[in-house]
Amino acid sequence: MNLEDQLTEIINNLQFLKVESTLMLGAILLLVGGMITKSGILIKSVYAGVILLAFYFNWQGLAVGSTLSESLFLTSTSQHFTAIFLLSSLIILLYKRADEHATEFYFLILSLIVGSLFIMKANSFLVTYLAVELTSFGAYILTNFSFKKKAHEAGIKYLLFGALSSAIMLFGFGLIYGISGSFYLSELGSFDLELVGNAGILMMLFGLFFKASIVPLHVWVPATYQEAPNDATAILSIVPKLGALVLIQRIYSIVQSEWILNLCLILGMLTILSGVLSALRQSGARRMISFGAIAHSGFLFPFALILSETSIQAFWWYAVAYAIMNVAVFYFLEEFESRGLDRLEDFSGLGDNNPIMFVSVTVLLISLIGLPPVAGFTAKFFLFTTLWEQYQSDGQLIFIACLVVAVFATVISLFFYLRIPYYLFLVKEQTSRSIEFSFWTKFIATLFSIVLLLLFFVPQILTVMQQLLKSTP
Amino acid sequence: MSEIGLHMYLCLAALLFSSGLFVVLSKRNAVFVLIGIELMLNGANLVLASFSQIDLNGQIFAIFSVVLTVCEVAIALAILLNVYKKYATSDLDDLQEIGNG
Amino acid sequence: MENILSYIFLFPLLIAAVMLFIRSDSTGIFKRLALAATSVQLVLSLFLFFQFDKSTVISNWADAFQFVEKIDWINMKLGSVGVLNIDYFIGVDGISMPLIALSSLVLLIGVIASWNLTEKTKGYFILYLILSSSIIGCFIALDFFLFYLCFEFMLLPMFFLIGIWGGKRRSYASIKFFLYTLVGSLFILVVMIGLYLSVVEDGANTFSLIGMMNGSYSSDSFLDPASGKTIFGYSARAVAFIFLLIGFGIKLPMVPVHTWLPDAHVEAPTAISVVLAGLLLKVGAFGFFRILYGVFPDMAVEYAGTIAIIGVLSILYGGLNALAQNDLKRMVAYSSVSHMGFVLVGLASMTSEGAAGSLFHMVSHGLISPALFIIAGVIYDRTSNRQMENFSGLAGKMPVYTFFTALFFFAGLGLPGLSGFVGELMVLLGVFKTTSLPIWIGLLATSGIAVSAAYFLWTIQRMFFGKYFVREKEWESRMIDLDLREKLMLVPLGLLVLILGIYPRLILDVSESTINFFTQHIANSIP
Amino acid sequence: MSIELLILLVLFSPLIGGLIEAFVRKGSGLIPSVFIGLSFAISLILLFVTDSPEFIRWEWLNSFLIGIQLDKTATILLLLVSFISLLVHVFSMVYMKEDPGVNRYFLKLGFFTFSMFGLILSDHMLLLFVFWELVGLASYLLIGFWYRKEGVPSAARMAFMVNRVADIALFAGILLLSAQVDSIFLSELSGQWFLLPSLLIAIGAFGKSAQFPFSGWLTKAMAGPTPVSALIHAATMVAAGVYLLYRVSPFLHESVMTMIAIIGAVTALYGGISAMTQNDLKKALAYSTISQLGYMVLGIGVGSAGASMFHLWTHAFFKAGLFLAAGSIIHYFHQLSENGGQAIDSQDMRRMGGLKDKLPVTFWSFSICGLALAGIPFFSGFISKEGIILSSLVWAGQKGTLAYLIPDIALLTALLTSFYIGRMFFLIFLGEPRRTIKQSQIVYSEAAAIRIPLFLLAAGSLWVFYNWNPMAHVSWVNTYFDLGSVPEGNFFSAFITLVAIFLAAGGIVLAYFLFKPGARTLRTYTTDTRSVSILGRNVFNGFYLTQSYQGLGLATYIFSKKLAWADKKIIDGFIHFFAVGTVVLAKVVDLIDKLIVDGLVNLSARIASFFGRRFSGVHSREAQWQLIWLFIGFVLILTWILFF
Amino acid sequence: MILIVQIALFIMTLLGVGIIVLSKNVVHAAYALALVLVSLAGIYVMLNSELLAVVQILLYAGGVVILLVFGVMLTNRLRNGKLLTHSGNTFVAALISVSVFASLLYLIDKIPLMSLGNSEAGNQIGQLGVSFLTDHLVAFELIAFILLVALVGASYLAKMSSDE
Repeated sequence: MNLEDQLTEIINNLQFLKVESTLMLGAILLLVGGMITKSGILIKSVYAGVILLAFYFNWQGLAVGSTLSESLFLTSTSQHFTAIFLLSSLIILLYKRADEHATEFYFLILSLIVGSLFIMKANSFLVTYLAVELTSFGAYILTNFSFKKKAHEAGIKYLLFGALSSAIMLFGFGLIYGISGSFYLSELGSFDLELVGNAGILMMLFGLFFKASIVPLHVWVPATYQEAPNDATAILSIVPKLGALVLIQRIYSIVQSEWILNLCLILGMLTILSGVLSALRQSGARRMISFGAIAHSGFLFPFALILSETSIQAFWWYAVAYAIMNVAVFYFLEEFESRGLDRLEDFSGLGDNNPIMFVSVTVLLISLIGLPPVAGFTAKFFLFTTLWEQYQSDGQLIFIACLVVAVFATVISLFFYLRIPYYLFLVKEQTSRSIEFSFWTKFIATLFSIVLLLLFFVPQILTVMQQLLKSTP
Repeated sequence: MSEIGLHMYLCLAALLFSSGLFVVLSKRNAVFVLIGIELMLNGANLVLASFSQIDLNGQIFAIFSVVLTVCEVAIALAILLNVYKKYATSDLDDLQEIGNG
Repeated sequence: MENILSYIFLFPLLIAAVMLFIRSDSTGIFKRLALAATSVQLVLSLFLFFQFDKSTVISNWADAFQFVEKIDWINMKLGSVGVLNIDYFIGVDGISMPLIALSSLVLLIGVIASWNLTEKTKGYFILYLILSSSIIGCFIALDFFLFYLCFEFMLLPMFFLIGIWGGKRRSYASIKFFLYTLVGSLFILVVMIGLYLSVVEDGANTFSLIGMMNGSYSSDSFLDPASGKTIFGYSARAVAFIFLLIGFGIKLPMVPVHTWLPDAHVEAPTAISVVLAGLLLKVGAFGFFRILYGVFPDMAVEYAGTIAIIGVLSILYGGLNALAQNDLKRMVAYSSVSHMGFVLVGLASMTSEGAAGSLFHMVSHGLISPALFIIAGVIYDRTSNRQMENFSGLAGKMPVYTFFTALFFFAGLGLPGLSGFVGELMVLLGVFKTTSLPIWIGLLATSGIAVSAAYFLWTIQRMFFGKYFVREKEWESRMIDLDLREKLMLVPLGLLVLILGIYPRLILDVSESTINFFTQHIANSIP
Repeated sequence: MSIELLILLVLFSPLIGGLIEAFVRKGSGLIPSVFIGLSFAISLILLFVTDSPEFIRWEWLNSFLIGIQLDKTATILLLLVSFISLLVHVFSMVYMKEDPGVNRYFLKLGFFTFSMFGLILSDHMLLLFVFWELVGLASYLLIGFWYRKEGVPSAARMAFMVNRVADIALFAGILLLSAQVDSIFLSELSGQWFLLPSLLIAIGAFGKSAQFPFSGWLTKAMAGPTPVSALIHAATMVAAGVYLLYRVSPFLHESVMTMIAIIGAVTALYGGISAMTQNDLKKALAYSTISQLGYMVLGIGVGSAGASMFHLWTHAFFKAGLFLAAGSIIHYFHQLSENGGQAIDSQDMRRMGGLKDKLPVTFWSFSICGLALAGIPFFSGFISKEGIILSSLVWAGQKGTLAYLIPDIALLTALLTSFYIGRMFFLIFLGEPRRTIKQSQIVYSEAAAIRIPLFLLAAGSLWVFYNWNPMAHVSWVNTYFDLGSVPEGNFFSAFITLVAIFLAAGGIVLAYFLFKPGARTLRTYTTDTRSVSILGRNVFNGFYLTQSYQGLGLATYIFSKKLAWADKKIIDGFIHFFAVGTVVLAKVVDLIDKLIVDGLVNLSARIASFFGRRFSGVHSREAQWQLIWLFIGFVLILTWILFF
Repeated sequence: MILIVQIALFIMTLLGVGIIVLSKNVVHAAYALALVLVSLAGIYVMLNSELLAVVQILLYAGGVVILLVFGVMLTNRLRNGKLLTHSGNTFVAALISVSVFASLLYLIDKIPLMSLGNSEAGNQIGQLGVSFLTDHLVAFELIAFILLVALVGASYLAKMSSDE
């Protein structure tokens, strides 16, 4: 193939980068805009516009397969998850955000999303690595964005972990590349990887585990989630994590070796357990939720390793539910923290004070536990179904073990998630405080809980959404 | 053949990687830890470069990775500057404020 | 009246939704609304009870259900499972019908019991009405998912009702309650998914309980009896059965997973104890009927001995524990453990007498134990104390109270002429009649009746007979006899206990054909 | 009027009467008495109109029939119960007049009568059990009637509990039987039953009839009002066990029958001995009742159920008479103490004496009933008791040498019986009052409601109503009990009759010598409580001519004392121990519950928190330690991949 | 000749690494890192990766080391006139490092032998250039964006720290 043809083809294929290009150009636009104006509303509307446009492009364009000289590999899954990313990044506009850092903040959020989109779609090792790093850079910087003392501590620790894991990942890429001579994920299946290749894959997966906060690369999560600004945390807990999981899913679908399955499921179980067990002992609300988020990574993990159709759909469903829950939970935390409610004890006896708000919180937490009648339950239900079905079809006990651990963890998660409602409603207030919320806040809170309830009662909404994404014009 | 074979390069890479790791794990100073990470990244780069005999992709990867490393160090130092401002130290041991309670 | 079942089910929810929009400082309105809601529920379910066709011939589980409503609820394509099909599928048969009637009565009484509540009435009654709906929902659900939903959804309102309005150690009790029952329901959830993946109806996997009970498994599926699949070397069906046994056993409660019950009862406010003892335990027992025995008859046959032994153990253990208690409410709570043991024993006998007896005993206990908790509540309302040693000779001071106490105590100890006797009698008839259980099980179960007599009589002697005495001076002025509200609760319960004791066919006729089919269904599964 | 309606009328009218008394028109017992009278009248009619058994059956549970029947036996027993109940009602109208709870009392009494009728009329064994329990409940309620009094509640509970334990056996027996035989209608019983159900049913009967070792409750039951004791604990309820045994005796397992005979004999002897030293009037009568019930059970055991039922009948009359007489005496002392303003123990026989003149009707009726009890010819007790003794002899003849113990015990008990009733008689009525009360201020005469029942019962204890021949051992009443015949008399039987008469008379004479007015025994009787030493003084100062008698008497006396003690300590004690033991067990179980079952839960929580702590080490604040953890994980996984 | 150069480069690298590992002075370590980086650039040349070598010297040795030294200066107080740091967990760290090293060696041992230096010297730079804009266009685009992000982020953070 001569150069000219190659270039023509690339130009033709550039349309598959529409979403990412929009976001990148939008980010630059935002930066430029930030130089002109300091108006927060303007910045936010530019940001919203960019996201909406990207959403439109995402809805519009679909190609399946590798493109752009095999740099990217597009699947319908990645398209669906793109929608989740875009939507959740739109929702964080609801959070309170001072105009001060708005330009840089939203710029970095966009970069983070771009990075994650590339993670999902990457095919060449290089793009994978770059995408992971891009996501990480955005995340490192965003962690500092509350400009508090502890935020920087969290930031530097996060960065060191990240750099380390990327070093491991890079080494892994080197090994795979060396042993197979291949430079593309999609070709992994066509080689006998042998020991070295497998070690390389393991090291590569480590980098992804870091993004997906899987044991033992989850240690950065609590500090980071605790200290980053809430809107950034919401995005951090959703976007890179899901992106990495989607990529793991694709890698596993290509390689499909037994040891990856076993390793990942065991790590998944450990993740769940370490998340819930550590959360038990936390006294700060956000720290507790962070550990809960780790556990949720563990819950999400099996989906990436089960390739049945059920799993793929359930993965999407769980991801949507998870995204909504996390956006909501950090929204609430933001509202509470701005009123000085950081630690669990601070919530004592506030339940009567503001029933709408706190009942919504309770609904949300129930959803995080995974009890009916909220979306979290349906998500867990799909998880259990997937595991059962997989066990039924191939009879590997590890799926049952996973199921047992998931069930067990659900019980434990009851203990810590329920502590917030426990303090809210069951513990009597010592001094009378009055916490006020604006109508708008209450409205959003109610909206969140209604959505969670709705998803339980009409779960097909999400499949319909999927269908809509598929039936592109 | 009188030249040093591929394996020796790879061994050097492994050595760089592991000693970088040692530095990361044992030195208290954040800058020192960064240096350790640089060593590790260089080890990985060396692997890529060694394998670039197959095609150019290895070298390209390594070049990109060098660029990324620079970015990373820049960000790290920016953060470190902030940390130093707040904590008046760059020892990781002294950064222990985040935790339960 | 076509959708009468839905009205019964959803009306309280509707009222709860209405309450949401009422300002919380208008306290009086909530209890009145709740009263109205539960009254309507009661009227409708009585109507249903008398409309129920007792004479249907059942040859298939689908025939057993009346007033069936089926609406597509969730219908989503889910990968290789095919279409995830969850229906709003409800109906009543002879087993659930008496329980529905019982539920609406007890729920109404629960509202009356909480009439004097002043603290946070809005939240209380909203939660209460949600609870009512979920309880009814459990009894009428024909879709396992719907059942599970209602089953699980009883927990949260209960958690808050105990935790917010309960006694001193309420948080401990509520968390213990929640933890135990959540563990139980997760066991059920796992089995539910397994069943869903194994049972097909019209070519698609289904949650329909009818399909599950009829045993239309897809061939070589996991829980198909013919497939003989195993988990860790045990038959998959046996594992599923044990899971369900634990799940529903916790709710029932059976020894040794009963310890949540005394704590929850003691700390719960009176009305909640009433509902808890009267209905929630019945939901557990209903699970045995509908799911353990309905869906896994073969395993039920295999594990009959185990269940019977657990039942006998519950009877004696609960009874002996009750004897040791000084707290009136705790005593009653343990007596519940003891009584629910009879339900297990009756089911294990697998005869129509035993099964009908279990059902009857559930209804009867559903009338007696609420009354006993109301009785404990009466003394607690007046003195904030329930320790038996603090009272003596109340008979002279509060004769009407004493009369009702004695009535329900004697009903509890199985005095003939009152409903408690009939249930125990039928259970024991079944146990002695069946060939699958050894005689000593029957003898031990019978001796449980003596234990129950011991603790009830001792309590009467300690609290009501002898010289009048109360521990604190200030209680003296408050020791007045029952007021109208309390009588309003106890009189209907007392009358029903008497009526059912004399004319048990009021219940038995309704359930007869279903129970007969039920036992036949189990018998058919014996290879 | 159809017979069914009449039956229902008999059955329910006491209950209706009681309900009216309690809730509608609160009087002092007139209405319930009228209603009982109605029952009595109808029973009388039924006695004459019923030729063949009448059945009423209905479906109680699904496809589970129960029913009532009215056969000859039922009619005659209905008559008996309604008659005694009527008299007790009338008596109570005076006895209970001043009690504030009188309305409640009549309701309970009516309820009891209703239940007792039901028990007699039940055809189905389960229905019988139902009424059996209701009768027990009524007994419980009536014993506990004065619930404020010390000891009364626990007495009521003990009575009920002992009964309950036996009832459980009966219940289990019935259920077991229902699974083993075709029908458990009393009228349709057939075949020979297996050992276990037979045994269980017999135990149930023993409980209600206060047989050894269940006898303890009956003495406790004396805590109730005395008319109640007359009706329930002497005449009717306690006989229910005998009645049940009568109904089922043809079908019981053979060895169970032998056991019944033995238990009956033991009980008879035990009751007789214990009764000899009682100081409490009602206690003595209670032991006497136990002894007599022993006779009846013995009779059933030896196969002459008819004779037992006849003894039941006569016993109902004379024992009810004795109790009502006791009630009259107690009532008298109550009046005295209320008017005299001093509290006195109204039941201690040692402090009585000389009541012959104060209470003439009581005196006469007590004498007649007492003689009937003692088994003196010309009184009903003689006829019925003779039937049982003779039957037991015949039975022993068939069984073999060792079996002669049974009739021997029966005869010995006859001696004891006449001794203790004689003692009571002498202590109560003869001599001078051994109590200093200003009696002169009070004018007391027995009310009509007291006199008439006493008179009727005393009359019913005369021989003429049963057989013109005072030396006979059967009567027309026997024809109503066609299960188990009474053997014909012969020379041997006449000899035995003579022996029995001699024993009975001897007992009274013995009692006379010991307790005649002015006897040395009595002088110190009231003050000295150390009764053994009193007897010792008797030995040396009194009747040394009959040293051997005295020695025997002393031994018997001491033994009886010991037995009474044993009764109190061992049998009661056993029950007590049993109860305490159960409570202890319950506490231990409770402890286990707290420690182990709950402990497990707490333990798992602790384990969880332990692991939680360990895991939080991973999240230590030292970044490098976290890294170390991370790499330990990395190395482990890598090693796993590399080497496995 | 080549061998001697190679050995020299190896020795220099090892020397640098040794200094870094053993030194307590951060500044010394930074200089030693420069040494390592430069030697590595030489090694890259040996491996026929000239462009990489250039980039290594320009960016790494020139950029990173200077950044690090500045970093050291800006963020460390002088202790006795020297920038000393102490180390901890040495034993555990050494254990882990050695085991990682051992595992890697084990892995390397498994890699099949390949001969070096047979690549065509030709127009490597040109090929690289074409490949940047064709095969690795996306990566190229991405790295540009990453540079922007890093620039904006780092400068903003630095600015914030100096603002206060």
